[in-house]
Amino acid sequence: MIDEGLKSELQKQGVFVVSTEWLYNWGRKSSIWPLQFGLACCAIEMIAAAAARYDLARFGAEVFRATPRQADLMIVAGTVTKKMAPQVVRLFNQMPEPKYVIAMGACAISGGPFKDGYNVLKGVDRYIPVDVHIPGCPPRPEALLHAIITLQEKITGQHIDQTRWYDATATTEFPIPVCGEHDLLPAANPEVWQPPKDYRDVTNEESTKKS
Amino acid sequence: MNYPGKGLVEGLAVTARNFVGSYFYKDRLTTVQYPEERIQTPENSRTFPFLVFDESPDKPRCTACKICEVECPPKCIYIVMDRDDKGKPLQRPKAFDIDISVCMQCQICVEVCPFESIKMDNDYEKSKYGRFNDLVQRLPDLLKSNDYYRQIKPVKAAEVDAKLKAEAEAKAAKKAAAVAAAAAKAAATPPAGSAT
Amino acid sequence: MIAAPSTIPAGGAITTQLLEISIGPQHPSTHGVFRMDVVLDGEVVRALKPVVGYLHRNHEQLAEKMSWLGSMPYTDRLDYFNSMSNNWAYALAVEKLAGIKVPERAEYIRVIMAELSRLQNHASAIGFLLQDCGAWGTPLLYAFKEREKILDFFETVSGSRMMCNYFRFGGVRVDLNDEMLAMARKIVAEFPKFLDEFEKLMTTNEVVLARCQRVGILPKELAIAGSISGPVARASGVEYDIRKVDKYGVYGQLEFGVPVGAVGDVYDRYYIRVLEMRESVKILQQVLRDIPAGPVQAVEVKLRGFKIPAGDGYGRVEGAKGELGFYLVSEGGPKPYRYHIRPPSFINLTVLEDMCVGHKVADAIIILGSIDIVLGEVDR
Amino acid sequence: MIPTSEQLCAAVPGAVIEIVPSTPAAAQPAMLVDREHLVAVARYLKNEPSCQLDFCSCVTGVDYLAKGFIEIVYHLYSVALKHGPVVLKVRAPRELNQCHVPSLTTVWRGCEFQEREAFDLYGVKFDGHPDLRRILMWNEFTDHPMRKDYVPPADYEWEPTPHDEVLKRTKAAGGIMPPSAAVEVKK
Amino acid sequence: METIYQLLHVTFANVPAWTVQVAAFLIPIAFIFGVYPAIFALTTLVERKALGRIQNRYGPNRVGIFGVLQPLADGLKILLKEDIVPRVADKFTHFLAPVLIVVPGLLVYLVVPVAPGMVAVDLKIGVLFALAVGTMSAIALFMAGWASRNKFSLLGAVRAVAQVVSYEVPTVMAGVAVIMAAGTLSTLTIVQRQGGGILNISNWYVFRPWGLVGFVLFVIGGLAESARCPFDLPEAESELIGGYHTEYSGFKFALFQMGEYLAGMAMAGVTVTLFLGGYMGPGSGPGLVGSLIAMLWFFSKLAGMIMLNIWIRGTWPRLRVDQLMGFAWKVLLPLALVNIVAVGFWHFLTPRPLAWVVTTGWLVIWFLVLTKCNASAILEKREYRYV
Repeated sequence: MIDEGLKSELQKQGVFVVSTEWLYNWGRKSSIWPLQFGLACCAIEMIAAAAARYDLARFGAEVFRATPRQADLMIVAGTVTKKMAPQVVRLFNQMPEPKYVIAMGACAISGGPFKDGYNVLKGVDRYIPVDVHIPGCPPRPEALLHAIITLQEKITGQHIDQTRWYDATATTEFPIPVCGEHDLLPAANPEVWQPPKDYRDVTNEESTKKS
Repeated sequence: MNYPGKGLVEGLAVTARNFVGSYFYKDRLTTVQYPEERIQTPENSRTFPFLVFDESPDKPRCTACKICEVECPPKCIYIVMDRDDKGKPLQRPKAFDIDISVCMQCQICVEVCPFESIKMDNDYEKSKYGRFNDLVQRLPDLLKSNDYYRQIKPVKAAEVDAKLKAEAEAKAAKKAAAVAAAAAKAAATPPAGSAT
Repeated sequence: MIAAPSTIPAGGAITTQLLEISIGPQHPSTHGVFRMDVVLDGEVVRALKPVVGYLHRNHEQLAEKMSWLGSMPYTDRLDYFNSMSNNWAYALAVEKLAGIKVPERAEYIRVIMAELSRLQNHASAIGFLLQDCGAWGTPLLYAFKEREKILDFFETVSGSRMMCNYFRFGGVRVDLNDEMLAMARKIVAEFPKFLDEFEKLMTTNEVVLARCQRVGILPKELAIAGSISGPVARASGVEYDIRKVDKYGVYGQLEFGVPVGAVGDVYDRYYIRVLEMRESVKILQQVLRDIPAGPVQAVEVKLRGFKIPAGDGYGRVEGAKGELGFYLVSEGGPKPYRYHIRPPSFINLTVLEDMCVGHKVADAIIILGSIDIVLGEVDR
Repeated sequence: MIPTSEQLCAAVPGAVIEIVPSTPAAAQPAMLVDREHLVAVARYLKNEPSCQLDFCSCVTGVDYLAKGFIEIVYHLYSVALKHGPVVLKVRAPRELNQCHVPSLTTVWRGCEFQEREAFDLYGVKFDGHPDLRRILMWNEFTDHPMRKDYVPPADYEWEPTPHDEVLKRTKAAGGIMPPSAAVEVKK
Repeated sequence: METIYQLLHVTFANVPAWTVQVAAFLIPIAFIFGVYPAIFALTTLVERKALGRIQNRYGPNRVGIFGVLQPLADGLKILLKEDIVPRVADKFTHFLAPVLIVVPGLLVYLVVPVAPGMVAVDLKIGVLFALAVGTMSAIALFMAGWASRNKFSLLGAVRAVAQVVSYEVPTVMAGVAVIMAAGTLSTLTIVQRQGGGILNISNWYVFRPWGLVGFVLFVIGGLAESARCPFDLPEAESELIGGYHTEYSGFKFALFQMGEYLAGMAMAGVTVTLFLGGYMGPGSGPGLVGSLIAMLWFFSKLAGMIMLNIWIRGTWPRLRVDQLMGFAWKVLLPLALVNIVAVGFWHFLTPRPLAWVVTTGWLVIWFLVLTKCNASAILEKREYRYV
């Protein structure tokens, strides 16, 4: 990579040295087109974020494309039920590759308040990889804007050799669950859904040591 | 005068007024540019709960009575009572987890808490990359000082402090009365004792 | 598809096939995850089967595992456009079951909250309807600008913009101080200005007239037989408004009109909502003028361990979308035995097919928009 | 005016009508009608000029597990005369093969979706319903989830805040939960 | 092209003749390929900012100083998108359709004069060429809709063809009126005919009664041709999701957008040439400074037409398919024919005031007759009673 000293030196003489990777990421970062995909109450906060007062347009992200083919960010805004899960995964598969997912609201992350229901999927990351999680029920429109800024930081930090879409071995077709007799089959996609082996039980002693 | 395209032209006039107005009038351009300018959220605004402590983080007001854990509709609070080595419960939580990926921000825990120890924060910038251990707020993340609470919700904090002070005085007065009564009883019994 | 020329039968009759498309769970103008299986002959709709259930979040089963108060925040998520009227419906049903008396000031505050929530619901409903007609966002964003003011008021009072969780059995949780009342008066004063500008933009617009007049006509008898309630029924001439029939809260003492249409097409449903907004502004002015002082919560209602005597009962409220009712069965314990919601949007969909058959695809979309459904309430 | 049960027995020969009280405060007594005469009673209530109950507001299924029957409750209102709820109740045994009730969609069109929902969630078959399919759950689903004896599938892999019922099921499903919670279950 | 040829011939006298010929041919093409796609990129930004301002919000303003780099970012991102072709799609037509959309958009600019003498090809049949090439996009739209084997895109494609074809007829008829008045088909001479008069403005055809009607017809035809609001039925966002380009992703979708915008701007260019006096303006003249001012005039009128498009897009909802067709055949076409008769009156009635009175009267009578018999969109008197 270009060392910073040389870069700042050149910048003084007005020469901007930019790596293609930075250029790619800048292009993707500053024009994220979300898929028009609202499920429940969080969708209304998403529309409020695109409305006059919070104005998603300033980030160049107000072009809500209705077809998955032209969208590159899927904001899962609302409760993903088991009846809707196959559609969500199929939509994600249909999106062209440099694609990101924001799980907006408690329901999308973990089933939220409706977690105990028989028809509610406990979190959309059982089937598709999620980049940014926004807790809240519903999260304020500013929280969505903060999440988009966090996603932009994540995009600028991406390196070509580590991303999923340039890696030939990575799976592009996530298996679509089937609505079975009692539940979705399979209950989760093991490749994407890896809960941690242990639960870091931070008791008081550890907390005092850490803080 | 009602010419055929009247409705269409009036519509254009409205959008033109908004377009031109957005350069001059404040109410025609209501955008608050989020990261630089921020909306002053009202005092009652609530996002996620946090625990209040008075002097030091080791002595939170919470006594691990688990009322909020029972009353929480989505059941996103998990409390473990702190016990000393002999197993006697110390009135303090050993672990107090709130899974903010399940919390529905309904502040019922604040209403039912008898010790005024759990309050609602108004910080909404909590989007994270990881899901599992990032979105579970444990005791160290939850504990915030009373003056932080006084800073974000001045009026409510003042009420709560006044109530707590009143209770403290009432208890102190009762204890004093109890001590006085005990002293009076002690004073009354020795004369009886000596009299016999 | 159309039979290839070479296979035209000897008789020369070209046979055409009907096109089945599913305006699916993910579609820009189905107001959420609602699906319509439409059979098309070219552009004309021959049959239309609504498919719901994509947002069935088992609210009724969860309520059976929770205390009476625990379900109150869940009622915000039913019709997530007006959480205040949902809260009121649930609180009214429980008060009817348990026989709780609500103080005078709390009744006035309840009317303020429900009417403000009706204002922002109708403004958003006609905004979404015109977005389905094709006006790219402009009416919707004007409506959302007004909605933001009302949501600011809700947040100042209850703490959250959309999910207020503000009503309690026997009153409300937070009293309105003078500063909040002044804020409400300012909103009510500015709302007619927004309405006039909105009407100038859309009501006499020739394209809107051409698209909405004589489209999706709902006859009065079918509206009553199909248990349709709310603005959709009143646009077809059904003179039924629960605020006038049941006279719950203080609606008995307020004078306001209930607009009733005649033809019952999409334009009537649009204009009835505009007139209802003007009536709501009148109600709000009256209530804000003579709100009495006093307590906002009945004393005898306990927060924890609240029990209702055994038996069942049904309470209902005129929500913005229609008659929102709660049928509750209690066994005397702290948890409801059965908790059923009578959702207006779900039942208003019964006649969607009757209204859409014979019209074009574009009309089916705006007829659905004129019914103004919310999926949280349809699927519960 | 709301008809009394004697008047109804007179109007519909052979109907067995029993009054079921509601909570004392609500004062909405319900009329329990037997299954055979339900449609006749409903038609009478709708067409009788004195009551004209033309608006069927709410249809609900209630599962009384202890008493062994499922109850369907109809709330009827009159738009013409603007009078209050008349509550019709009808009961059917809980066993799936005997659990059927005559459908009132032919009398009031508004019951169509709500009866389909009662069928979907409680398994009550409505005879004479024009289009009895599942409405809320997906078609391949076989159980009736709102019944009191329904056990949902156990997907409890990650439970940071489990307690009481969920705690036991997480332990059974071997999900990841705070170690201190695992100890509690043993006690 | 001749002026460039003489210019080059003079300066590079000793260069072999054929190189000057080729250079004279390549320079206008480079101009067209350079300027108009740049205007397209700018238009996407101006549209999003203007619609934002109409809706009381800022447009994109965080990428670059005032969001200036937004089109660059969009283009770069779309360039890097994965290009998905549905398995069941007809691969070849699916690939060819976007190319066929952009070509007619650019071809029309050959005959649009930008400054005195500066037109890529001075065809004698300029107007006919422009209108004929404009309809080629209908074929490409149908190819796109049919090839992607998607029910929604098929519906969009069928609507697109019906709309473009049925709006071509009144537009051509309105063009005929101008050709009759100007006497030639060559766009250059039409613009010169509109020069002169007070400040080079009073002779514009738009200030004639028949010219105004023709201008309105052309604007409506332009909107319908490029499927802009209120006629954006083929790509109806709320009904058909994406219309014919539902199945296109990545750069093919960008080509579709470019094709649509270029077609819209091409029709705006032709309208400016025929009715608003091309590059004629107070300062425009043959000299270097004069042609610069002329070019300024032309591009400012073009910008005005584009702002009108954006303004209409922010305000009006969309017509239904059958109303669209009825409006074209029952209102626009008769009006265009009547307009041709009006030009006839204008030409033969020599005394100016008499010509004005007759043509204006004739047009107004016919306008009232047409609106009377098509009174579908008049507000029916409705009474709402209060209970």
